[in-house]
Amino acid sequence: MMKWTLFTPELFYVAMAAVFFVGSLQRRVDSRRLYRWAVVLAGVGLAVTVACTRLEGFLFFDSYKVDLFSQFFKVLIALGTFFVVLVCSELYGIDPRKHAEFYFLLSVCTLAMMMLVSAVELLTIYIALELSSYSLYLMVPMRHRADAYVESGVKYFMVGATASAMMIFGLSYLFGMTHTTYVAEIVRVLPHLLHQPAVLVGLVLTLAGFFFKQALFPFHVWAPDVYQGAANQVTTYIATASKMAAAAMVIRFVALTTGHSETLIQLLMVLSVLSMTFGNLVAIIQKDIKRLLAYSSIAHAGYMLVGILCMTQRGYAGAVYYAMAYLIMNFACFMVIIKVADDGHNLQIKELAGLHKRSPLLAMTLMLALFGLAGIPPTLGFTGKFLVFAAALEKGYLLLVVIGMINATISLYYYLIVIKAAYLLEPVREYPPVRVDTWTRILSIVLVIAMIYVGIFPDRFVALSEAAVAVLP
Amino acid sequence: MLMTAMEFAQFPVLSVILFSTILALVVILLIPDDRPQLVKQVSLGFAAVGLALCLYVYFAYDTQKGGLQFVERVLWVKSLGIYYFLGVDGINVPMLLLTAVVLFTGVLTMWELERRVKEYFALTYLLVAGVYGVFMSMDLFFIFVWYDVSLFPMYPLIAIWGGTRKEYGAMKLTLYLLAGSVLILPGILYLWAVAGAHTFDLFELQRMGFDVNVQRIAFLMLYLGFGVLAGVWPFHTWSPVGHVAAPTAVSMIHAGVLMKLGAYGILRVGMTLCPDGLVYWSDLMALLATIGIVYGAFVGLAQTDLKYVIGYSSVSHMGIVGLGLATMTVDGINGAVFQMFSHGVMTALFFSAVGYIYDKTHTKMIPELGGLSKTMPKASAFFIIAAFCGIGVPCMSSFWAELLVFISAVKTYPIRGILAVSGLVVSALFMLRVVQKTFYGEKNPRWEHIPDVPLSLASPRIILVGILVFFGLFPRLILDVIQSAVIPFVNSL
Amino acid sequence: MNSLSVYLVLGAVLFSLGLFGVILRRNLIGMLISIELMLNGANLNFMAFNRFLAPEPAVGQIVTLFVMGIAAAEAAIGLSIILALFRRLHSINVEQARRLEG
Amino acid sequence: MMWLAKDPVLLAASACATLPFVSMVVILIFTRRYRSMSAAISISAIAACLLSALYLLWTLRHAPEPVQYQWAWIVSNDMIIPFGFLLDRLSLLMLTIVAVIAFLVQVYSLGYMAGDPGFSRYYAFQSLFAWAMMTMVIAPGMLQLYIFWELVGLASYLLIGFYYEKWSASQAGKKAFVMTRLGDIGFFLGIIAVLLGFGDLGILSMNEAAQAHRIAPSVVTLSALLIFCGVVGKSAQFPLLTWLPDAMEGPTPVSALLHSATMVAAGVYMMSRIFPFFAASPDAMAVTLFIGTVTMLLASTMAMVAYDIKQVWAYSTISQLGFMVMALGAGGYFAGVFHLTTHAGFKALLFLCSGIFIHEYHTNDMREIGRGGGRKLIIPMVCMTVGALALSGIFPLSGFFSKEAIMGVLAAKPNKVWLVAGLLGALMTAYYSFRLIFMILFPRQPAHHDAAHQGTGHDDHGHEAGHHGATFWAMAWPVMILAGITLVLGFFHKDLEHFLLGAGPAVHEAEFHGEGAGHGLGHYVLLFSAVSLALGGIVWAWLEFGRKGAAQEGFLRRYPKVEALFANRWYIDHAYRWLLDHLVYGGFTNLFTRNDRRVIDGAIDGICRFTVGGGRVVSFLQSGMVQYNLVLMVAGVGAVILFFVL
Repeated sequence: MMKWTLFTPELFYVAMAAVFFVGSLQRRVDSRRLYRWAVVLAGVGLAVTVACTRLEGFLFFDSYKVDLFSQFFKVLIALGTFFVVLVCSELYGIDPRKHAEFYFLLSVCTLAMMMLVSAVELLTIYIALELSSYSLYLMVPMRHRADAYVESGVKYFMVGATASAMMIFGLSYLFGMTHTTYVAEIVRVLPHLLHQPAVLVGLVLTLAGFFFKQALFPFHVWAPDVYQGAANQVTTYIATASKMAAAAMVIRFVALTTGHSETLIQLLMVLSVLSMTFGNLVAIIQKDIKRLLAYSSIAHAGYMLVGILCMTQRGYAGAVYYAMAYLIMNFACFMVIIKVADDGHNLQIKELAGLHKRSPLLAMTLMLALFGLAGIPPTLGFTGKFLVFAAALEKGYLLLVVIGMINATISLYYYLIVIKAAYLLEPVREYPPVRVDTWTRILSIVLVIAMIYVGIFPDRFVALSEAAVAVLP
Repeated sequence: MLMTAMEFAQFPVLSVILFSTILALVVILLIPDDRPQLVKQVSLGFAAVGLALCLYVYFAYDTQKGGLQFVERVLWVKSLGIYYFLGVDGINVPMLLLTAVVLFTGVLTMWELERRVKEYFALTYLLVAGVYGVFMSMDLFFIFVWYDVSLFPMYPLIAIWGGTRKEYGAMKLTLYLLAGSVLILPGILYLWAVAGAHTFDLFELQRMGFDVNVQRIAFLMLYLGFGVLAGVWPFHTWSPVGHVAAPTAVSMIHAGVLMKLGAYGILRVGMTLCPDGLVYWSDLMALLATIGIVYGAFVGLAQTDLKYVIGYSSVSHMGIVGLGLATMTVDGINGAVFQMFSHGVMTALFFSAVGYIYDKTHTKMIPELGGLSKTMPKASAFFIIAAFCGIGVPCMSSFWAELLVFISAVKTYPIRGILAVSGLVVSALFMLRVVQKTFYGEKNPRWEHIPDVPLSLASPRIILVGILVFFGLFPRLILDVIQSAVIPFVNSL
Repeated sequence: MNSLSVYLVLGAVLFSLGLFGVILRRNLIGMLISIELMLNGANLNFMAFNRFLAPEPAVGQIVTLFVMGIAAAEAAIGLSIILALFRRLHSINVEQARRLEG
Repeated sequence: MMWLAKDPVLLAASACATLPFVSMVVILIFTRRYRSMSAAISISAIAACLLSALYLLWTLRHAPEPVQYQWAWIVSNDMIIPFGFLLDRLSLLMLTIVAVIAFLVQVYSLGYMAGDPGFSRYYAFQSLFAWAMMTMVIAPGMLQLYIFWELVGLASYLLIGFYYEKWSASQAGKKAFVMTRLGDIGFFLGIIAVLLGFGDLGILSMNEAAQAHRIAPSVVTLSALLIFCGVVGKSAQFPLLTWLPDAMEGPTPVSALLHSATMVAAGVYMMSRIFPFFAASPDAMAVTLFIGTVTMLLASTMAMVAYDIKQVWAYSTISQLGFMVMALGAGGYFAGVFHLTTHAGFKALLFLCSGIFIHEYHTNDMREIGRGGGRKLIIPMVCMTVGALALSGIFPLSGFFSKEAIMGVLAAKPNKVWLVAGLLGALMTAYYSFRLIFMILFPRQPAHHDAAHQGTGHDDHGHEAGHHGATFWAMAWPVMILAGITLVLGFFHKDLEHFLLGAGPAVHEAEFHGEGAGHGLGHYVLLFSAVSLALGGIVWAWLEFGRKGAAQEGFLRRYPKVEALFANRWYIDHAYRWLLDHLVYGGFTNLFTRNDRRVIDGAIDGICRFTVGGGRVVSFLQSGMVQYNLVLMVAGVGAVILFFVL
């Protein structure tokens, strides 16, 4: 059974899920122990995933494609999961009795997203998508002592369910028109059918499902409430790991269309511009950091799309690099948030006041991460933007790039507001000094170094992402 | 531009200069918080090293041979064709010297800083690293990277240690300047893409040459983008606000060096890559520059805040730089580069003189001051000398620059040139007005107690004055270096 | 009367009814049901396409089966979430849940 | 430095061009505290310059060709700006004048400035001036001349504003600098015009090229007129003449050195320096002549009503400069230069004498001085009278000869208007100078005068004049020397003429006419009329101010309007003030400042506000009601579908 090795990472996460399922059956388990287990398992999972990077092949009647692209993203997802687990040491956001379930859902969701990355068949995609969404649906309302945010869970569910219903309906049309559920097949015949309204509707509805996952305007509606409403760790997970999956899916799907359809490109352009502008504009007026980051994530989805819509190798590579950069920077921000709001409440911007005294290291991490998100060199965020814009200009989308840059400037404004809070404002009331344990210290130092190093020496990573997208048709 | 074995073999002095600042940054960050004095000494040491190295480069630069020297070139990002490519020619050698001098004097000027010393000097070094990087790099990607690196430390520097309306000023300045890069980055990438998307090497791109229309678009973008930082007329309003808000040494570095980055960018990137675009837009450039010269002087007449006055004088003087560039003649560009240098030194002197006065009197408002010459003759003397330099008194380095620029300007754009020349009267009027209202007149009892600037604090200002007068008396020492690069540059236009 | 279009129209109608329901109903349960309707519209399409067009007869049915299963899970999850909400707000009216905005 | 030693001429020249600068630097940096040392340094420097100037004059007196040294100061592409020395007769003469008077004045200042807190600073600035002036005088090219011309202006600014705690002083300094700068703009543009039109700024080449008509006449006229603007500014010609009276705010020695003898004469010097160039353009000459005449007359009228002793001499300086410009404009190269020479002597003399009075009586008002008993100070009184006689052109004093030369040139003009103007000027000159002399000699106590003040006046005079201390003699010696010069200088005018014209710059033919007229019968008529007019002026002054029972009220008292007009400098200053307020401050500055705040900055801030507001508006899309969000989403889908269909 050589082929099953292709499936090793997923299998591992199944096992991990199983472990925590068992754990959740115990009457009362020590959350510290759970945490240690989780860290170990997630770490091993990351190792396993990395080990399987070079595998290639098809599974399940070719509905499941394992290649460098998918494995690369699986590594990113595993990394994200590992990060999230690392910052779960004080999981006050979640009722202590539900910790096991939380980890269980986390593993399931990771598994689902890994499958999503590899799925190349409509049904598989759909199932993987639903599986990941459901675990998220469940994780979001898990939040402990949060009457204010209880509604976010149901909102997320309603919107998500509607989106997935639309998607499956669209899929039905695609299936009907193309007589197949294999994406490759569909894409092969699609260009000839594009004139048929049914196909159009189907296609658009399907895309809607993907964009929903990636929180592109106007399918972003769930993002702000969920980011704000979910427990900090959950938000972190949604903002990092699940973003990776969405990005991978969109890239793969768009790559399959192999750049024939100009209209598709125009559509993507419009969407990316709208997302950037909307996200940045609304983010300006936010007070709650998590909500602010939600809007900024909408904007970043737009930037990522700029790379994707070039439909060139360089564009995809840029998008992949951007995704990786986004994972690291965004996680750095959330780590700081989690550590500062150690009782798991929602952090307001003004609560960061005087952070540079309370914990210089965290403050610096935050500043670098935010500058990275704003796309200021020499952080890796800048390199990401540079790559996608370069790709766009190679296709001659000058205006698009200018708009992107303007948006970057706008975004700088609200990032600077946060930095200002961390570095300039004197706290209105005395906040306790932030407790930063050794692990966090190490983690943030690692993150800082990563952000700078990858930003200054991008060559290897660019090459890596290019290799990853090389396997795309 | 491929490096010969000899060049490769030699000591990579440019990288050393560049990374000594980074090293300084790291070292400073490692010093414990309770040792501010040590921080100052360390940063002064690094500044001195940088100054020595820059002096070495300046004098080791072979004007006879000309061209690019001290070249270091390493492939950085293969797939995009980014090179780590350092080198100096006659245009940026003086700029490096300027940067080193201003940094050195700036560190000395902030010797009495108490608040958050460590962070201050660390950020300063980050800023300076960016400046060095821009001046040395011959690769568009790195030019842009260093450009941004040099910009964003301004935000904390102003917002933390600043003065009047510091947060407003900081935010305004940072966004304003980074808005400039909104046009720069697309411009650079545009050229890169048009050139076949395989190299950011300035000179390879130059050798490729671009279509006229491409050049027109790209040059406009680059000109406006860099122009924001160069204080080109309609985009100059950050300059007074920012300078007023910024602490002394930051104003020194910013007005003295950072504003030059803009002009340098126009010259190095815009004009080098888009000569035809330059030809197409030069009329506009000359017009804006002339407006800037006259306008800055007139607005300066109405200011009541010393730093506002200097800010507007900078607008006026950078207008001279722009005018020189717009003439596209050897004399004009010589003058422009020379003016960059001397204006840098001059403004640094201005701000450090004002800085001392502000530290002692805690006011920059001209009406409240007055009669300072009685209480602090030395401190006032520095400002007055700077003012003379600003007026364009001969045997001060800026006089030569203005002479060259105006001659070629009148030659190329008679009307605008004459207007610009007559701007000199107004600038004389407003400089002397400030000098008179601030330093002359009856002794002001409010400032009786203030001690005159002690030698230790005067030293940076003395250095600056010395440079101004030295290059004013022996202009060839710098002009020959400059034109060793400018003449071939103009011939290549 | 026995043509593909009829079923498609029916499916479309189901779908749109569901959509309108989701948008118009203020009652969470009602919204949930409407979503189920949408899914069923999709199912109907799959079956119809499968019946009339598809080369090999199995796919559509399989998809439908999967969707039904998923729909069931969805309903369960949805109900549980709504229940959680109800515990706190003592209401299943979506208008009660509009705190987070902007 | 060997080459220096090898060539004593060069050594001397470079001594003039460096020593004072060195002394300035040394004083400013090292010896600000040690007053006497500063003075010693400065005076020894200027003395050295004087010696080398005399040496140069002596060695090169027979040199057929001007000696020229040049080094490239800056080289920009094909433009070379040289630094060097041009030693021909004119420059040597001027160099000597400057050195002599500067030396005397610096010695004089030992007394005058004694005990002043800014003693060292004063000598530093004096050195700066000496350096700039002398280097300007021996400049071989127009650009070097312009550069040091500006530096001279700087020195003048610093010295006028020397008592900077006096507001009026700093005001006057600013005024002087800005007004001369106004003229210098023209000068600069003129130089550029030459550069563009001819390409060489060497004085000699310019002159001979202009003479040989190798420059387009239009270029010559244009550039000559522009350069003349510089003269107007520096030599306080109409309409830029009002800064000079204000410049009297400076210490009296400064007024003597800069604002009468040398600096203000720099304009005239520069003009005679490139005289052939001017001469090549009749139009320019005509303008010059006109301006000179107007200036001369205006200034004389102003002098007739002033009571401030220094003001009177200032106005007279302006009018004498007007005479010189007239002479040059009329083509009288030698006449102009000669009058420049003599005037330097006697005007310095006059100022220094007045300086002694002011120093003794602490007032500038001639009536006060008179009541104080000015006549009891014999030496200055006598010397001043000598100076006044020279000024009004009485035989056998130096002024007589130079004025005659000028009259001769004017007489040679076909249009006699100029001559008439000149004679009128001579009359007024005599009148106002002796008005001053008599007012001091024969003081009158006005009916309404508080005895107390008068008493004190007497006291401090007696007390002052009682002991003639070192300070007094330090001031007295230079005065007497100058008086001596004034007495004898006139008799050398033939030698001087040969010296200058023997091998000077090419001589304009008008010169010959002038001289031709100088030897006929007409010459004697002219001579007689001029002298008689001067005497008439003196008599007139005697009648009004001198004789017993004279009201000491000028006839102008009877025409208050006219007097007000003269006293207010023909309202020229008011015009400038108006322009400054309404055009510069009220107009451009105000406009631009508003534009800066409102339009430009307003636009920027507006954009920012708009952006934030936009965020607020857009955020309504994200409503709390989940179903509205769904609507948005569905609408998005619909839009996308439309997008595809269309």
